[in-house]
Amino acid sequence: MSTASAKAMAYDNKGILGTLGRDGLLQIILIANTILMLFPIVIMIFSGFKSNPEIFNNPFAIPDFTNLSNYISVWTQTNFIRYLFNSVFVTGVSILSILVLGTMAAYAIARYEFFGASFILLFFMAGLTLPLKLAIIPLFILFRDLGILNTHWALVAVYVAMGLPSTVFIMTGFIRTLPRELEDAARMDGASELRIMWSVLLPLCRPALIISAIHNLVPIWNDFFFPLVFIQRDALKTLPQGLTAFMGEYTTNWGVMFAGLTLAAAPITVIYIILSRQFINGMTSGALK
Amino acid sequence: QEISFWSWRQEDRAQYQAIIDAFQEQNPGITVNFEAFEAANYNTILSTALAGDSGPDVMMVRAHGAFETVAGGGYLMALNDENVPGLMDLPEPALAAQTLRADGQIYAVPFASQTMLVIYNKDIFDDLGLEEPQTWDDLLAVSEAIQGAGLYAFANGTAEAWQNETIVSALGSSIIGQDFYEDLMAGEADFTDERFVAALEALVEIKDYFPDGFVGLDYPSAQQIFASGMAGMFAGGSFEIANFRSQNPDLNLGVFPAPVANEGDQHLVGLFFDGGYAGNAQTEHPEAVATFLTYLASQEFGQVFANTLGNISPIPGVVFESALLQEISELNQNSIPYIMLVHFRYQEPSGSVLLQSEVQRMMAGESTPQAAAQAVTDGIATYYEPFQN
Amino acid sequence: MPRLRLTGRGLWITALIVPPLAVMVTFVAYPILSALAYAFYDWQGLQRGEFVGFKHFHTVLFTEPFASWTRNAFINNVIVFFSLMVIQNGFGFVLAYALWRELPGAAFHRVAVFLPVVLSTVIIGFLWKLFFHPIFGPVNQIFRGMGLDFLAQPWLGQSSTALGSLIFVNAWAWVGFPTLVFLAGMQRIPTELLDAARMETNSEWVLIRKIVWPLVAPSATVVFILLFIGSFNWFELPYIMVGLDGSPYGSTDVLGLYFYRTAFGNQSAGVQDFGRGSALAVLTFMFIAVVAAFWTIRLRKREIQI
Amino acid sequence: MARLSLRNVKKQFKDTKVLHGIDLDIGDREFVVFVGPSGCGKSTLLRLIAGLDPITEGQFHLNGQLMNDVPPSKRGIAMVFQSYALYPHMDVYENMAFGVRLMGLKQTEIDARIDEAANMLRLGELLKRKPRELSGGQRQRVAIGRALVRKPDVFLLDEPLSNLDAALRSDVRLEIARLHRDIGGTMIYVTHDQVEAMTLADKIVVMNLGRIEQVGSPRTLYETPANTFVATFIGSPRMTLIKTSRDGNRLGLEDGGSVVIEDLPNANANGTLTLGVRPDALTISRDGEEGFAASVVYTEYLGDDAYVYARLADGTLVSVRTHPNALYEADEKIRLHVDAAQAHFFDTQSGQRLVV
Amino acid sequence: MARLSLRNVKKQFKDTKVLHGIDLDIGDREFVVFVGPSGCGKSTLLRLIAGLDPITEGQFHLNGQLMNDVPPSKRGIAMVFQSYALYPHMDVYENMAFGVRLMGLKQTEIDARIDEAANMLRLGELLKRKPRELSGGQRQRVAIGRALVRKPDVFLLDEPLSNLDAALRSDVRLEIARLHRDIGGTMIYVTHDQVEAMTLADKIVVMNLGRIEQVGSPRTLYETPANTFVATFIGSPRMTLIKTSRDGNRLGLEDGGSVVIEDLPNANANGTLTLGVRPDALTISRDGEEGFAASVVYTEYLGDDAYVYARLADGTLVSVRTHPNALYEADEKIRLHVDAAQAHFFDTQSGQRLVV
Ligand SMILES: Nc1ncnc2c1ncn2[C@@H]1O[C@H](COP(=O)(O)OP(=O)(O)OP(=O)(O)O)[C@@H](O)[C@H]1O
Ligand SMILES: Nc1ncnc2c1ncn2[C@@H]1O[C@H](COP(=O)(O)OP(=O)(O)OP(=O)(O)O)[C@@H](O)[C@H]1O
Ligand SMILES: [Mg+2]
Ligand SMILES: [Mg+2]
Repeated sequence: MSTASAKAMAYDNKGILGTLGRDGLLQIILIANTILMLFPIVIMIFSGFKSNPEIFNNPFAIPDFTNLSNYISVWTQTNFIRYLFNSVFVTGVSILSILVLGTMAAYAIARYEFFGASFILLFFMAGLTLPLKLAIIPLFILFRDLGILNTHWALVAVYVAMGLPSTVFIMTGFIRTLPRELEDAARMDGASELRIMWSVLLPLCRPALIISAIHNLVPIWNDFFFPLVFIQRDALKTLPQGLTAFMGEYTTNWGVMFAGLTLAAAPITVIYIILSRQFINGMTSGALK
Repeated sequence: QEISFWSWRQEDRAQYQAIIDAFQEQNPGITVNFEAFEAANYNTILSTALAGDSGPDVMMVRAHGAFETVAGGGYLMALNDENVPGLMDLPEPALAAQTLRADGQIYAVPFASQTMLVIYNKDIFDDLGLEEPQTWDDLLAVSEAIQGAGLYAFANGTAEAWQNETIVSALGSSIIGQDFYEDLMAGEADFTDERFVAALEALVEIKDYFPDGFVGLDYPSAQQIFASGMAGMFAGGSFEIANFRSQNPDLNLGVFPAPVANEGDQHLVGLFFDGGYAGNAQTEHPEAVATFLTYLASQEFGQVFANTLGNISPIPGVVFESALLQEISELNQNSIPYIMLVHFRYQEPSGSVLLQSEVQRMMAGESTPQAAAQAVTDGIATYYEPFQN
Repeated sequence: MPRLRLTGRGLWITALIVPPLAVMVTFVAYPILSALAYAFYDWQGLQRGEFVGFKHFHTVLFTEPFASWTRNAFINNVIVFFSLMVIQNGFGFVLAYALWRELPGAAFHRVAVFLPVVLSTVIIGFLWKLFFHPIFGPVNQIFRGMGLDFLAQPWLGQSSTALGSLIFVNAWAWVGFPTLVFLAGMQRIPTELLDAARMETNSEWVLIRKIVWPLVAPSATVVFILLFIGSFNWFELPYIMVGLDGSPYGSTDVLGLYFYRTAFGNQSAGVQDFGRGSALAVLTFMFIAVVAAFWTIRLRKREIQI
Repeated sequence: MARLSLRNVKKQFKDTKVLHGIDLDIGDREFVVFVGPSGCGKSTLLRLIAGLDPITEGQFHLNGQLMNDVPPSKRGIAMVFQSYALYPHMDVYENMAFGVRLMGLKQTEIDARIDEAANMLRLGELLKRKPRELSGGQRQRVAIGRALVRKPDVFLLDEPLSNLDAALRSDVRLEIARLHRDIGGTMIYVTHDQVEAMTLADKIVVMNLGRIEQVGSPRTLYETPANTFVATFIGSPRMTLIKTSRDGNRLGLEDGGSVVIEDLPNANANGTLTLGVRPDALTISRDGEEGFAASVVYTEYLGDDAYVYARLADGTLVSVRTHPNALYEADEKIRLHVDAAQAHFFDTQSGQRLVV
Repeated sequence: MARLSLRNVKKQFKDTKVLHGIDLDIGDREFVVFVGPSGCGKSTLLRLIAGLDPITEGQFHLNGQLMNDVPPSKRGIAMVFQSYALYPHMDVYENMAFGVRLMGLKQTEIDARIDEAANMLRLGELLKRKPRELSGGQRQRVAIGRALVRKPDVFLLDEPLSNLDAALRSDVRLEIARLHRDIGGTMIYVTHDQVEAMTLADKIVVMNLGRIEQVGSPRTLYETPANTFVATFIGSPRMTLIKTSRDGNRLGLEDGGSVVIEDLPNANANGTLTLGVRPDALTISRDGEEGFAASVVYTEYLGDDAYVYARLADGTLVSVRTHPNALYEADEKIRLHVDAAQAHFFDTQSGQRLVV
């Protein structure tokens, strides 16, 4: 069966919804919701430009955007650039590893009927339900023994472990929807299995890869618990951790805190907005099922 | 020799660095690396690190019950006059706070005592022509006057559980009284005793002078309200002072102990020890650690500590530059311990947890002082034999 | 009949599956299993003591006051789950339905509705904590500004509103997720199917109830299960907004906070008990795993091939 | 009783005009088939009649009542979709009951109707199955059953057989014909498939580019197509159009031979004429000077028949039906003769039929 | 040069046996078509030949070399898939270049080959397009082009036309026939479609339930089907099987008339005989006592032909080809006569053909 594309639906609006009035109601719901969604975020950004009294007395006022003192104090009094770099590095390496490992596992599970494929899938699924925080002490001991405590690799290891289950879940579902004939065609063309994965499968998985990436990007970029425990050297701290520490010294200066929060949120928000098209299309086109 | 030193005092990073610099100058060859962590997660980080045998060489540990978790695992270096000369000169209650009850060994150099009392804004008092209240009635009158002037009498909120315990001690110590404390220790009274209940009743009376919605007011906001001069008083601990000062250096602060119920009763403050500096039993540089700990037990350090960090050092002979600290240290002469922290944080359910949530409930108007006292007593009675009858 | 090609293929599968499995075993299975094993030992501070079997389980389940704390936390989790199920997923469905209509600006609304999902819980928590501030908070300021003073409440400070406020914030932050999943489900409904239904009924309500919802519901399995897991692992949001103690007086206490407090202590509890904490974690995990597995299987069965 | 009448019906989606003014009358109990190339607007027209899309301009009357603004469910029209559009979450019984329940019928009446439809369509065994547990043909029957139980005046069917395989298709085709005879409603049927159109229709509507090219019985369309579009569209293999130059009664191709036909249309007495010949209208001879010269491209053996494809001098590919045993080699030179009785003539410019 | 030989080839998936011992020889440059009902194992056999699935038992030789363990890409075989399986992320050029690049050819050689294929298939304009920007027929051509450039000895095509619409299908069918003539490789072609099988094949392989029923030229299969399965499978409308009781030269139906046929097979001198008649083998008379009695069910008018469907006394539905102008009413009583030359005889029990 063909699926209803959003476009085609558009022509049916009036028919299905009947009166314009009902569309109007839905439109109002949407607008109200969007305001509710964006308002707090706008306030957060605004507050970064304000001093405490301004925040408390005029929380909604448009600030003086030239007043960058809060941002400047975040910038100058922390290793912001360093933290940012660390975060980018840790997140980047983690996401990359998650995607590579996740695709490998998903491909094996989805394509080969080997013994225990579904058992292995279940094993990955179990990881979804487990709070890894619980295992902080054994993890710590493990990393100590591996000699990667106080390095970014400890974080990468945890993040990869955290991200794999959902990635395998998403990717397995997606790969199962891809026609096998494509791989057969490549096999006939003389491509090796590795080649098939690289040249045929990966490009096709792009929507699912993007979804998995964003899906993991958010918690990994935002995490501050694991770095707290595994990273003690200031030069290795990640952005949320570095900023949380910094905010510990400014507990009562909301302006500075919001400047920090805004700066911490900015990279991922910008990435989301840039990729939102592909991400939302990917999600709604059934790459996630 | 490099040793690491962990602390939960992120806000004191600069001061500690200065202290460490001074120490390194005196002891060339020893490098101390200071790391500070968010206080709320310090426990988790330290426990994990110690359990993973990767703890720091020197660390701040909490006192009393929380101290025992760390010390009980055998992770800390036992301290005595030999490895830390001068340790035994510290006052007995301070050392007791860092002693593991199981083996009677001291495991940390205590660094500060904290006093629970009322801090007030002198300027507001002066403007309104108010005096430090002596009795509970005085306090009500003063509060009324401040509120009448359009300010908050107290800045306190009770949204965070632990704030509820602080107000009991800061406002109620004199009502609770030395007698009750002694009876309690002797096992002859429990918290349903009317002297303790009276203190809770007093709190119910005074909550009308807390800000609107104080049940939803968190600690930093409460501090802020006081620091910004919107409130006349703050029931809290001596540890607040540094914070107030840094938020508003112009603030003119005064302190007074908890008011008494009847004129002539003894004024008391609540007292406890904050924590100590401990060495790691498994450190690779025990001598360096001992050297550093010795320094942290020295009067020289105590003096710097008191002056730059604005804390009350228990080290004998320390004099306080700040008149306010000097005043507090004098108030400490008449004190009862901050009871729950000092005596009932060794087992679950801890007295603090019970008291905090019961007072929070009471302050929200959903429970009575009697019921609160009863619940606290019952909770502690699950493991504390003197209450079990 | 062993064949060269088969072994070659076997090798290839092995090469694919082993590295990810190794990661999972090393960094998930092994640490979690060791952590779960803690529940069966006594602890002297941070040092593992002797094996005590199910003692800790007994304590958290049957010894007062721990039992009532456990019960209280569990009930709060249940409340959180059901409220989010209704509010978050229910509103998500409405939003998805509205977005499905492709009204003008839908593309923008779609991006907006998902935006909070990408923000960290830390940011969201801080943000809304400020918003709910009893004195300066914009929420109360708005109410006061509208003359609705009685609505200006210390939202996070009273037992009657605290949990509800947290649930609201959670729904605010996450509603985009069910919305998009539902939207995907709706877009997957063939146009002809809707046309067929429109030939038989003129009522929008019948259409939603009898056609759209039943067809979207199966694709919501993921949403339901993830919400379930998320609700019973709830930690970060309450931790940031109301602290580790489930303030006020346990009305926002949930298993996640309770576990963390027990295992790692907090400033007031003093005592850290990995044994009892791990017992709580084991129970939580078992509960989640059993229910989630059972539920997944049941819902999957209902799944409909369109 | 159901008479449909469309008057100057137009449809426009945003900027694209899809139907340019359709006038059509459909009588009671008629079986009307819409055919036409893909994208010509067949489905669109059907959807306008169903009420699924609004009519941009013009009127649609059903039994004399203006239907333009009546919602689909109130028109007394049922529709069977190409993909069947069965509700996947309901079993066969519920699929059929859904519509009649909404009509507010009593349970006994509902059961009676479903029973009747199930008997007629041999669905009795399947009532408790879900659509995914049915074969293509069974799904098709359920889709028809769902329309039946509503006892509509008009049935619309949009390419209902296109998802079935060839064998099944001819079975279901027969079944639809029988059904129309038995229940006697008005049926409007859209298809791509010639055979379906020819065998089922009382009346075929040939559409092209949003316009109606011709309306008529299968035989009318086959024997007297109104223009070259209809001529080539109906019949398989399709009619060959040969552009000839006319000289009296002789129609010739440059360097390609010629044929003499006694009765030629008067129009274009001298000049050009497009000759239309179906595979049956041609005969082959291996020698002689009469007839069009052609060279064999290819022979298709089909058992009962064979078709010879041959190329004329001007490059036109002609198909000729021959006896299956006749063998022609590729590149063999042959002569093609036209059976005048079966020849069609069209104006070369306008493509309109020229009457003799 | 490509000769394929399969010897007792079996295939088993887990517990299901799909092919039960296939023996087949295919000569160089032959065009072989596999037909058979859905699920009979056509695709499976093709995949075994391609090497995409391993052979469970038996041998497959290509030009005398055992291929069982040779990987697909080393067999010199190219395959065109039903869904085309074009790489959606590569443009037409890259789709075609992918395989030859992997063969390690030089860029100039690659370009030359793609040029050649593109010319042959008229793809020149489309080289920079992505598959999703192509029509069905164009995609089909690219899929063939991708196979072509590898210059394989053997082409395998699995239902290559089934995704195209009817009109396009007959065009592409002609194109494939031409291609086979031009490039001259061995082609193995799987289809459901009779017309494709009959028109394209040098040799048709009829499969059923994992076994080969008959191998032969289209004419052989049509004129001398080995058994009732092949007889009814080949030819459209299908051959009618009439179970008659035999009395000397007379074949009769109980209460249903009879026919006399001079030359009957010797087997079953007395007893039963299954008579097979295609629509062409029957003629209709409106009265008389000879012939099978039948009653008309329905007439299908198809323009050049008409088919009369009639029911015999035993309920068998018979189709008869008649002149398009002949008109028979439903329920009219008629008599059916058999053209002995076109009749087929089968053993009623075994279904095997009986030779006269
Ligand atoms: N919702 C729509 N918006 C814009 N154009 C449309 C829409 N629906 C159909 N069209 C256009 O209208 C024309 C007619 O479409 P329609 O579906 O009626 O064709 P059809 O004759 O049914 O074709 P087919 O035989 O392929 O089903 C097409 O060109 C199509 O692109
Ligand atoms: N991977 C497999 N595992 C199990 N059974 C299979 C597998 N592939 C095919 N089969 C079974 O083998 C039989 C033959 O399948 P095959 O695809 O060869 O049929 P086919 O003749 O090509 O049918 P169609 O004409 O429908 O394409 C079918 O019954 C099918 O269910
Ligand atoms: Mg259509
Ligand atoms: Mg097949």
